[in-house]
Amino acid sequence: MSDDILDIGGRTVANRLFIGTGKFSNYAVMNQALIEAGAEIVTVAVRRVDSASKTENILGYIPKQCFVMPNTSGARNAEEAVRIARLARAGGAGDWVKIEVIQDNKYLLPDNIETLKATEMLAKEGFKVFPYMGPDLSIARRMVDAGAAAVMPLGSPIGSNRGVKTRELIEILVKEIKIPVIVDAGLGRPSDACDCMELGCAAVLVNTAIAIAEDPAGMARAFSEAVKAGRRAYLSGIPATSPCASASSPLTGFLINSA
Amino acid sequence: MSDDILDIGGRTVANRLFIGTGKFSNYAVMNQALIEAGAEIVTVAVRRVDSASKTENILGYIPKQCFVMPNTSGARNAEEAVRIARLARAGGAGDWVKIEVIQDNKYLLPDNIETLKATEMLAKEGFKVFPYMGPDLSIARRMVDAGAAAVMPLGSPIGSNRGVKTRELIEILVKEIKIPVIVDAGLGRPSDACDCMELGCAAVLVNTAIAIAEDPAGMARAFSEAVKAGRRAYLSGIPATSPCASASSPLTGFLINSA
Amino acid sequence: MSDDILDIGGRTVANRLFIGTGKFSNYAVMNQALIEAGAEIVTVAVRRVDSASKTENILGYIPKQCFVMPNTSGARNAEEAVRIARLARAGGAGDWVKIEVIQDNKYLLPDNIETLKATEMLAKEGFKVFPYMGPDLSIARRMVDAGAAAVMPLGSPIGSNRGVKTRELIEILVKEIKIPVIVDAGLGRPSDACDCMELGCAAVLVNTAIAIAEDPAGMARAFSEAVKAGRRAYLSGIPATSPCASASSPLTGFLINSA
Amino acid sequence: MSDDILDIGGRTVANRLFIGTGKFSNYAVMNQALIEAGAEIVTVAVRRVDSASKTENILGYIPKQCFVMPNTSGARNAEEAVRIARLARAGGAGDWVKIEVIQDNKYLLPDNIETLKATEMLAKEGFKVFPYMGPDLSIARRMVDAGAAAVMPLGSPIGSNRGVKTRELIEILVKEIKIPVIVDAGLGRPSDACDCMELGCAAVLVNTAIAIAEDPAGMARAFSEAVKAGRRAYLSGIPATSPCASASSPLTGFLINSA
Amino acid sequence: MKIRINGKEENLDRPKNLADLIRAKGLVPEHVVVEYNLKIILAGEWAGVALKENDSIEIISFVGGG
Amino acid sequence: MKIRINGKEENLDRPKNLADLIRAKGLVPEHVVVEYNLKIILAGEWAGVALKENDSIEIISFVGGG
Amino acid sequence: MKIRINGKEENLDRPKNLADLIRAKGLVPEHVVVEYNLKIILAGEWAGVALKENDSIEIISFVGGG
Amino acid sequence: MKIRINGKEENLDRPKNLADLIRAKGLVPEHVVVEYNLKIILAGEWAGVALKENDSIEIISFVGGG
Repeated sequence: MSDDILDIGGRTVANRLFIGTGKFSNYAVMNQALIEAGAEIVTVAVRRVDSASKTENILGYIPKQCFVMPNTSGARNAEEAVRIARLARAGGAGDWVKIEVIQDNKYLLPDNIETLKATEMLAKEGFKVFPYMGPDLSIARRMVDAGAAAVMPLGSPIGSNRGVKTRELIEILVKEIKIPVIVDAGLGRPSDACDCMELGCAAVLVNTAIAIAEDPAGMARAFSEAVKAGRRAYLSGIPATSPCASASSPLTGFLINSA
Repeated sequence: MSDDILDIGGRTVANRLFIGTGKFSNYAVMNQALIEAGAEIVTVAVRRVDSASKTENILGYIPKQCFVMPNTSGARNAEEAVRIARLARAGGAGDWVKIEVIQDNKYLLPDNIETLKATEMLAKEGFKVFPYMGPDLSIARRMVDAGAAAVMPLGSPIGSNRGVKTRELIEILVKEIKIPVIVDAGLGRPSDACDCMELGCAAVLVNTAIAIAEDPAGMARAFSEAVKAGRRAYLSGIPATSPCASASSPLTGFLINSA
Repeated sequence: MSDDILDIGGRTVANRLFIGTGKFSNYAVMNQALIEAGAEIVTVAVRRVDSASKTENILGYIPKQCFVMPNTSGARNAEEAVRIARLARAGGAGDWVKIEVIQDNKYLLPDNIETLKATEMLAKEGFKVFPYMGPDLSIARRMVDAGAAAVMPLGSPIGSNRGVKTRELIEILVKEIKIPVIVDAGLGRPSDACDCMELGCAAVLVNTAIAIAEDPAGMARAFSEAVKAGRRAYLSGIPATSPCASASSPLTGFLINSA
Repeated sequence: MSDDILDIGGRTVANRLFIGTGKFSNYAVMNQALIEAGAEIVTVAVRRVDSASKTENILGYIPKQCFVMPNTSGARNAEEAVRIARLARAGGAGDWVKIEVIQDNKYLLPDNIETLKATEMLAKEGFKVFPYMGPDLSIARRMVDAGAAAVMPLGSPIGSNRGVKTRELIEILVKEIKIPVIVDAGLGRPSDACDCMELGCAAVLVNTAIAIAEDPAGMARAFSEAVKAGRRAYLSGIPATSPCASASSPLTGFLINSA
Repeated sequence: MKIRINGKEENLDRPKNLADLIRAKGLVPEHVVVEYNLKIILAGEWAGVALKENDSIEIISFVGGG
Repeated sequence: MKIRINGKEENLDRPKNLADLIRAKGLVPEHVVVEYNLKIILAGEWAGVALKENDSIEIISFVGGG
Repeated sequence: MKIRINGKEENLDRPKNLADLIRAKGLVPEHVVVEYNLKIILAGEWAGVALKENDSIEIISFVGGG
Repeated sequence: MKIRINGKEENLDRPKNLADLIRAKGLVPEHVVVEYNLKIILAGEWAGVALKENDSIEIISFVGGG
């Protein structure tokens, strides 16, 4: 597995755990978590500067080996997403962008149609586009046609830690979609991430479950190990399940007809 | 977590993935899997010698750093289990024994009452007893009283790879039972093992899912990583789930009231 | 509950089990099943006449009290769906239409974007439109704006009998969407249908699980009873779950401090 | 299904929903619920009279057509259970008895060993014994040998409304045990009860989910309908699930090669 | 005369037998079952069972239960 | 006269109009719907629609579907 | 001179151009991106963009996000 | 001399004791455990245990198991 490299968005990535940087209690804690996980891809958001509080620059706390993918959170339609993506690139963030277009404030579910539009527009501008989306096959096919670098279907609502509640649909995406499938949102425990990788997902993106753990650095590393484990299992050929039992010790009659 | 050592049966164990040695295509493959997983505790069975076939000695293929726990598979009642345990110890296997008493050939479900009896008898003889059992709180409490070193509730039928179908009951055991809870049987994928560890189990025992994988050594390592991940997550404080979403990017109005 | 009437598409419906007419071994068996279920709403498809085989007219086997909703199965885009809907109406089918736009032949998953377009076009022509769709909140909101009479999210792939694998997303639709939510596709057992109704769905549509049962009439009635049960439970206020037990018999010390 | 009669404990029972009488806000509400469900078998507990409060007699509120099965709740071992069973019979309750032996106050999980002992003793005294038990095959087999009239495995902890969390084990009991399997405890919604019946259980026992519903009479009827639905589905031959879709409308090329 | 009733010690003088006791407590005989020193006594025999020092009596009835 | 019916080319001489066509095919008028060159024609108007070279006709009916 | 900055109207006299503005707000140029009347202006060009009445300016930076 | 070995009756003349038997069967002493008439006999004592008519012997070893 040492040469199991993910070729994505014009880059090669060894660590298939992408990490979001929101909600950490502070940047030092975040920094530790990213280091502990050996993160290679991290997401950031873009916001208006609040000049009252001279907050520190988050980029200074992201380890050098990490590649930063800005998201377009805050966008409510394709145009806003495009505008945010351009600002982020102007800010030096490179050409990857995670599209987030959300109108729904309760479940933070993505707007697949506006997300698709933004993907089309940004891919044409040369961005490597990673759309966060509802797990829908017909939309995912259009994302491929639009030139997306990957699709990022949700596991469950952002920050809910509810796990992979859309497993059935994600499994179909993995089978049918030829670009990487990256489960994003809702993964609450390392076993959720491991499960996604076993299904054949290319990567997962985790933020809340790490950031709000009691020990974020420990949890980051746990997720990282679980992602490796799930990937390795996928590559090692997971055996089928069976309805009945099948002995792991020989069943031949020990002592059965003995004295 | 480097000092997260499991104190069990008079030994200290760092690797919480116990591995069964049945069903491997041959001993060399098994050996590789045990090495790849960094296994510390491995189970073996005891059987009548078939003098026709001069089979090799399995112990020669178990890495030196492993501690061997024989099981009593083949026993249909407490007396047979005791007899097998004694034979195994005479064979040089040390004082650990996993009790397996099974009459049911279809689901290979354990006989809790005979298993309890065997546990009582063997604990009195100085064995460290690890009873494989149905996930039952009242029996588990009696196992503690009988001097068991751990309880080993099943996740699903042996060799079925169906995962942790008894999760509800195992969670209760973990909360109520003060000796180590080790899920044994049915774990089909590393995410199952990870899930058990996140629940607070002390260890898991896996055999079939590793032995019959396409690449047993890869799968053994995957399980080992997943167990580490799950344990680390447990120690890092897994956050609660919530019914709704909770933004991981700041929700404050980016571009909302802008031009 | 005798006055629990579903007001939908300009009609009032008492039986919230909608039944599809495909896959029955013959029309007489279908007829029996519809009668046994007391069906009020049944779907049919529209197909080219095969003049070689003088097949009977399905409408003659649909009980008089049933209202027929044609679907647009076979359509691969909005335009075809519109064309089929018009043909069906010309054939005397009334103004209800279930939109089905599918390009995917393996999972038969709907194309949400084309389905939305068809819904907009047909609602403008005065149809009562029931779009079969992937369970997506942002699309469902647009369906409401487009004038849909209901939304019909899928439970799992058509004909798979896999049940409600999209439960998390359907629950959100029920909470957020103000028009009726009708789960369509994949319901394999009456308990699946019951579950949907308990969640607050307005109705369910079942076809395969009834048509290919050993006894379709019996299964039709079973689904009908389960839908009633689920609806009644929803109206009766389902109690919350709790992590621990709560005694149903008094716990106060019977015999506890007695002789 | 009109002649689908359950032959159990020397009686014939048409309604396979057994109802517990605890936790209702008052006896009049309970009475309504029993009537609305058409209950035939109801359980009661036995307790010391509190002479201070002249409480009414519960039996006066149980409809005449119901047969009363006392339980032995409050018993902590086999002897107490036997003593309670005898008192109940002396009180005129007939010869059915549900064994409940519980030491665990948090999860109210049964003590399988003491329950088995009580079953043996009471069956010898001519009782029809219905042991509430952990879902364990080896114990269930002994219950059969001991002369139990049925086995009553738990779905989840009493009063938790968590549903059938032991489904895997109950399914095995249904396949392997030749006396009726009645799921008792934890069923929270009619769909849970329906699911049990679809699996082939002979009956279910529900108390808390009905008693603490907003409208207990409505919920009682909902459970009753769901049990009928599940039983009918079981008898009608539930079709298998499939991993892919299977069209319910003909797939033959409508409009595909048309103008 | 000290008698244990339903686990509590009571000091009774008046009731001479089980029938008296049930009456004194205001209970409806058809609704209760009486266990006298671990032996069940049917209602028809209550009048014949004289109470004596240190008797242990359980008086039970049916209540709601699952 | 070549006419496309339900996606297949047919060579027809006899039927002069849609009503003839339906009759010739042995179909029950009440059970079918006819689309003539993408336009739906109701049964009452069939006799008035003369067939001509290269017409495209769809004749459809209801079948079982979910 | 009224200028809209990050959605809020501000009354500014001193800063003559974008470079002045960023300096006046005490911001680190490398940490922010400036959008001037919907057009992104790179830091090197800030000094050349003179502020005028009714300009609309967004000054943004990176923050934590998932 | 009839002896029951691992549940099967065998007719043996040559081996005089357990050590002979193990050798005759070509087994490696370190790899097997011997139960002689339900009593475990350690390898060091095999030579001292003479075989006799109707003895019941189990010879076991470790194999793969879960």
